[in-house]
Amino acid sequence: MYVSDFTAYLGNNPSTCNNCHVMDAAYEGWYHGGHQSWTTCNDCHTPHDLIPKYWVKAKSGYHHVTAFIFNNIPDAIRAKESSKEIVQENCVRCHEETVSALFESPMEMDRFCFDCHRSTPHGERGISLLPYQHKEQDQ
Amino acid sequence: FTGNQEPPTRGVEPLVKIAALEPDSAQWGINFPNQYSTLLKTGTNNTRTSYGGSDPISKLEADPRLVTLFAGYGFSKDYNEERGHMNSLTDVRATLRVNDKTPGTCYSCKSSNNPGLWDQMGMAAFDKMPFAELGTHIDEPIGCANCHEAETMRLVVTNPALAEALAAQGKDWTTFTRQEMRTVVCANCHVEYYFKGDGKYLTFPWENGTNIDQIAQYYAESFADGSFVKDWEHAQSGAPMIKIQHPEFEFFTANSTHYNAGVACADCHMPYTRDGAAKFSTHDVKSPLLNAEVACGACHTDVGYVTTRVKTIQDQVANTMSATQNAIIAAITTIEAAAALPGVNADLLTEARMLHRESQIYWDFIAAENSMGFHNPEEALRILANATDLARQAQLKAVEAAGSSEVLQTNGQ
Amino acid sequence: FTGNQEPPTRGVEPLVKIAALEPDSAQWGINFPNQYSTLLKTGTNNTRTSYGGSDPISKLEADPRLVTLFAGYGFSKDYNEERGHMNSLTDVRATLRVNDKTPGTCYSCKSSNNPGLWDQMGMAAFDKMPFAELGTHIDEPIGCANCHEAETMRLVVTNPALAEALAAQGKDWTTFTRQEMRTVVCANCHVEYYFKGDGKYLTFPWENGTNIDQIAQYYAESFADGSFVKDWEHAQSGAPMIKIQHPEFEFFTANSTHYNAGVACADCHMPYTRDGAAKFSTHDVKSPLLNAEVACGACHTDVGYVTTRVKTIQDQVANTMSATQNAIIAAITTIEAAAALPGVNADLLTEARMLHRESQIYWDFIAAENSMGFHNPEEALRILANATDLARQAQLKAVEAAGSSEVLQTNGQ
Ligand code: HEC
Ligand code: HEC
Ligand code: HEC
Ligand code: HEC
Ligand code: HEC
Ligand code: HEC
Ligand code: HEC
Ligand code: HEC
Ligand code: HEC
Ligand code: HEC
Ligand code: HEC
Ligand code: HEC
Ligand code: HEC
Ligand code: HEC
Ligand SMILES: [Ca+2]
Ligand SMILES: [Ca+2]
Repeated sequence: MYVSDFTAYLGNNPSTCNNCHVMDAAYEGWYHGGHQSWTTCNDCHTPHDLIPKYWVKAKSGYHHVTAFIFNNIPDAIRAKESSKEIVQENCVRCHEETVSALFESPMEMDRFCFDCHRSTPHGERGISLLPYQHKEQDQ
Repeated sequence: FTGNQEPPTRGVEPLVKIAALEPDSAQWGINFPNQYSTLLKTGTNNTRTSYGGSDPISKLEADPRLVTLFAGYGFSKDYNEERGHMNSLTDVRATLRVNDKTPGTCYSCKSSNNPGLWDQMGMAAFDKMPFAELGTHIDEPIGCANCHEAETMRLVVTNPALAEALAAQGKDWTTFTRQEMRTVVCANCHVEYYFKGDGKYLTFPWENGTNIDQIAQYYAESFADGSFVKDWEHAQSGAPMIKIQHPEFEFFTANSTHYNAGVACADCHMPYTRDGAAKFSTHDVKSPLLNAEVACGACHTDVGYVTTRVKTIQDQVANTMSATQNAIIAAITTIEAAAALPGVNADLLTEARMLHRESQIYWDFIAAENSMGFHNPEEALRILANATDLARQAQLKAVEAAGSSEVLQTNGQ
Repeated sequence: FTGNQEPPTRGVEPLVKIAALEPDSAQWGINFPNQYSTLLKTGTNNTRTSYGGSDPISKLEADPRLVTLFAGYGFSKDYNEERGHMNSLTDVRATLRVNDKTPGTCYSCKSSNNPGLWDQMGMAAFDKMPFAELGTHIDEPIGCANCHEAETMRLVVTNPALAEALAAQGKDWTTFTRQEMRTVVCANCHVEYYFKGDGKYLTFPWENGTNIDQIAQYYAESFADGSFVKDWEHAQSGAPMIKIQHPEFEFFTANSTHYNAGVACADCHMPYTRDGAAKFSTHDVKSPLLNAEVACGACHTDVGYVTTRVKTIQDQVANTMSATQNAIIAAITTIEAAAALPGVNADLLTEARMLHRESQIYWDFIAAENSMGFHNPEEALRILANATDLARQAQLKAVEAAGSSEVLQTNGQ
């Protein structure tokens, strides 16, 4: 853990996450997506009760750093089930009023918001996540 | 995982208590004005899309080949494009397919009075009663009671035939998830059915499973053991025919792209809509192409792209289906000609007729399904490929039965 | 928007200057070791997938019906599953389809020597030279010079036949975008072709357009005006046949879901890969199912879901194709039997043969295409539906020509 500047993780600045090149796609997608002017990474990716927030950071921070040390970065980085649940809670935290009718059902809401809102968090799937759309820089 | 949210209390305190199985949607509408007012809109939609929409044009005028395909059956007399839920009662009463012998079963999917009637008299008595007589107990089109339980507003299976068909497959719908119910609730009506026995008991042919091959097998077995031989006899070919009707549920759930990705009927046909602050499910159920921004836009950012694809897919399916129809009609006329010959081989003629029956079951599964293939494009096209092959085999078999190629009119091919 | 990141290639100063049209990939590899080392991997891949992969098994042993379908042609003697780019030279030299009369044209898509040779001698001379003689000038398999311009590393059209075919459609490839070139560069080779005239001039049948209907029309016209009559005559049916070959480009670009969404061949077959800090396009071109996490994962979050769908689609296509093959073989045997009858109607027999030819063009467009339908599922299935219909019509026409149904062997149907 000494090899990384771990304290940088405690901030709220999105460019912190983007310290790692592997996070480029997520960063670029967020930057060009609908939420850029409203939210930062931590608004979605960490729990917002004070204590759990830092607990989660420690846990996923460990994942991040070990992934680097052992050079086993997955080919395609994908959100884990647990972090999806955290994000879902955060969607609801902000959009509670809008979605209250969805939760009135006596049956459990068994889907993630981003099952439908697939491009809301990180921009257009297959477009902003991909390098091929660099139309402006080529030809 | 939504524990940080208030327990599921309704934002709005219910204004009135709704009686169990209440047929009158206006009562429910006092508590849920958005859902009620959007449901009412289904009564007046009359926009047309390339292959669907709510303009109740005659399918027989649009494609006169259907008159030949259904020769000898009510569907060759009157068969219209369907429209929104609020028209169900008007339309079933107006169709020329209904006559003196029509049983009550024909009301099964047309009214919110049904859950109450089934509860009182049971489905067997409901189905056995003549259509005209049962009609005196019915005054509501489709409504809230066809889909929801009044007390909890949960989505429920209301049609006893669906509960029985699921049970026959060993499935207990009360264990289904909410997302599953957003599809299953439509299966109360949007499914293939037949009338079993003298009591005209409403039955879904799902014992072997719900895909086309399993349904075709079901009807092959019911023919063999005599339990259900035919819907009608074809006037020209003499084959014992089966009419397939609106198998949206069976077709969509047969491994379609969207079904496998976890998408439900309600996601496209009842997308969330905003009125002021709150989102609710629009109850103005119609062609999603009429509000694609909302119906497809949440999942697909490029709505122009997906709607263009719908057109591409539907055109492909329509063209392929047209070729299938020509092949079936060629089979029909060849069988008819063969049957008219004195020396025809009776066994081979029977084989030809059974091939005609089989071929038309496959074709009608796509023709009667209302999305022109979109709900499951690959499945539509492989089914049509099979239907064409079977139709041509029927024609070849008829030639064999005749022994001579004279039965092949050039225009029949 | 990645102005904040340097593209990996620009960062590295070129170590050596690469001569224009340099055939030796190892030279280019000094500057681009990642691309070179991954290209080399294509030589030793030998994994099998359900319908593809790099194990060069005999297609004829896997499905002996192909021997009948190609009766009288080299493809009935030797026809293998294709493998990675580094094997191209070995494989073209080993195949039994090559003989004394084989022209140089067969080297067109097999070597990075070609761009240099075409530049020196011109394509007409290249094609006319006997295969054996031309072979003495060739010692490299596919390599960098087949796709890139040395000076700029841009993707380029290197095959003169492609440049001409595009020009015939009024298209100027130098105006194409980078994303378009990521597909078009594969069209240097992954396309249907034929040998025109005595000079065996390499030609793509694209004058009417590149979809199957337009290609079939092209061959109908070239038959009618005598400019190109056939690849071979079918040994059993006597029909003048066309062999379709690897039409990946034409099939994929025919309004497929992915093509219309802006996806290119290289997105799936050469996905960006990481080695340490560097990101580059893998040049280990192979079945994307062997590295689906990378190949599909960039766009699809649920890789398990999409690979399962590939299987569903391929199974559907394989089953439907199998039925088509049976129908074509039934046509072949019926035509053969009819032709053997003394009193056969010659005009009708010719019609039957032309229907056999047409049907097999459609079938082979899907059979010769290497994705078992995945590149464009709906298009695959509608094409097969049409092929089956045409094959059965060929069979019916043969019966008509014979006048009697005796030519219908039961097993043929
Ligand atoms: C508006 C909410 C939101 C914001 C803001 C946000 N994310 Fe995400 N992020 C999500 C959601 C939702 C997913 C899961 C996507 C899925 O599984 O479909 C996700 C997934 C990811 C993933 C996994 C990649 C994937 O596609 O599954 C990474 C990495 C990531 N986010 C990093 C970031 C970074 C870095 C930032 C800030 C630059 C950020 N996120 C900002 C909602 C957000
Ligand atoms: C030290 C480099 C680095 C930094 C800084 C970094 N990440 Fe990551 N991140 C990674 C790596 C490597 C992975 C893949 C690890 C894995 O999946 O096991 C990853 C995976 C993820 C994932 C997907 C896996 C999961 O846990 O669901 C999310 C979401 C994510 N990061 C969010 C963030 C956010 C938010 C920040 C800023 C607070 C951030 N990351 C900062 C390197 C980093
Ligand atoms: C920090 C608060 C916050 C979080 C967390 C958040 N949002 Fe938002 N969201 C906003 C604000 C503010 C807006 C813009 C105001 C508006 O249009 O209502 C917005 C807009 C939207 C919109 C409409 C615009 C668009 O981009 O499509 C959608 C849909 C949406 N959010 C969904 C989500 C989902 C899904 C998540 C979780 C993955 C999420 N939001 C997380 C605050 C948040
Ligand atoms: C079944 C699909 C689906 C799910 C699940 C879903 N939404 Fe939506 N959502 C939609 C649709 C469709 C709209 C568009 C409504 C419109 O345009 O009128 C929408 C609209 C919204 C909007 C308003 C955007 C605007 O333009 O004002 C917000 C915010 C939002 N959703 C947040 C969420 C959150 C938070 C969740 C999870 C609790 C969620 N959604 C779950 C389909 C869904
Ligand atoms: C992915 C979106 C999607 C899903 C899921 C879906 N549909 Fe559809 N549906 C469509 C589209 C698009 C059409 C074509 C409309 C047209 O041609 O105008 C259609 C057409 C229809 C029609 C005919 C509508 C008309 O305009 O006449 C009916 C009835 C129907 N669907 C019922 C269902 C049922 C029942 C289910 C679930 C078993 C279902 N749909 C699932 C998108 C969907
Ligand atoms: C109680 C029976 C019943 C139930 C339950 C039901 N439908 Fe229908 N549906 C019908 C009938 C009957 C019609 C045709 C009415 C007419 O044409 O008069 C119809 C018509 C439609 C149409 C065509 C509308 C148009 O404008 O052409 C669509 C789309 C549709 N239903 C979708 C659904 C979906 C989605 C569900 C489930 C959420 C569903 N239906 C549930 C019986 C039902
Ligand atoms: C299992 C449910 C079910 C049963 C039983 C049923 N229908 Fe329907 N009906 C539907 C659905 C769903 C639609 C809308 C889809 C369609 O038209 O294909 C519909 C549409 C209709 C329509 C409007 C479109 C048209 O075809 O002209 C008429 C009229 C109709 N039904 C009459 C009848 C008659 C008569 C009977 C009895 C022989 C009957 N229905 C039995 C479910 C059913
Ligand atoms: C054709 C079937 C059908 C009919 C008829 C119907 N509903 Fe619904 N309703 C649904 C479906 C599907 C949902 C989505 C449920 C879910 O997501 O759990 C729903 C959701 C609701 C909800 C929950 C909030 C929302 O909008 O998602 C309410 C409240 C509701 N309906 C009221 C009514 C009322 C009142 C009527 C009669 C006026 C009615 N419904 C008629 C199928 C129907
Ligand atoms: C709840 C989310 C959701 C909704 C709503 C939805 N889709 Fe999709 N759609 C998907 C998913 C998931 C896929 C599978 C491919 C993928 O992973 O992107 C898909 C795939 C597709 C494809 C490619 C499949 C093919 O056969 O070419 C088309 C076209 C498409 N959708 C059209 C539509 C249309 C039109 C609508 C509205 C009527 C619609 N979708 C509504 C989620 C959705
Ligand atoms: C959306 C992703 C995608 C695109 C775009 C794509 N392919 Fe493929 N390709 C596949 C898949 C998946 C297979 C099936 C592999 C298998 O069966 O193992 C395949 C198979 C192949 C094969 C046979 C590979 C083998 O394993 O034998 C060839 C050759 C091929 N593609 C060439 C092309 C060409 C040329 C293009 C562009 C014209 C293209 N592909 C575009 C995904 C793609
Ligand atoms: C210079 C001609 C040429 C070009 C350009 C070319 N290919 Fe090929 N490709 C071939 C030949 C020849 C083979 C078969 C080699 C063998 O079996 O010996 C092949 C084989 C393949 C295979 C099968 C590999 C396997 O493991 O089975 C794939 C996939 C493929 N090519 C994709 C592509 C893609 C994608 C492009 C463009 C980025 C491309 N090819 C460009 C000639 C070419
Ligand atoms: C327009 C480009 C082109 C021309 C011309 C061409 N090929 Fe190929 N060849 C390919 C491609 C692409 C593949 C890989 C795809 C496939 O096998 O379907 C291939 C694969 C092969 C293979 C390996 C697989 C197999 O079929 O056994 C052999 C051998 C081969 N070609 C021989 C020949 C011969 C002999 C000729 C001349 C009659 C020839 N090729 C002309 C492009 C071409
Ligand atoms: C079968 C065709 C083909 C062959 C052979 C080929 N390349 Fe490429 N190459 C491509 C494609 C496609 C791209 C992606 C170009 C883009 O995105 O603009 C590419 C990209 C590159 C790039 C740009 C960086 C990157 O990785 O995206 C370099 C450098 C490169 N190739 C070098 C080589 C070298 C060196 C060789 C020979 C050892 C070679 N290529 C052989 C098709 C090919
Ligand atoms: C560059 C982006 C990209 C890549 C790479 C990609 N896809 Fe897709 N895929 C899409 C888009 C866009 C759609 C259209 C539907 C939509 O909008 O979601 C789609 C649709 C699909 C569908 C639904 C179509 C259908 O006919 O059912 C499947 C299945 C699929 N992709 C599989 C794959 C597989 C397997 C791979 C890898 C071999 C792959 N994709 C690679 C972007 C991509
Ligand atoms: Ca309609
Ligand atoms: Ca291969």
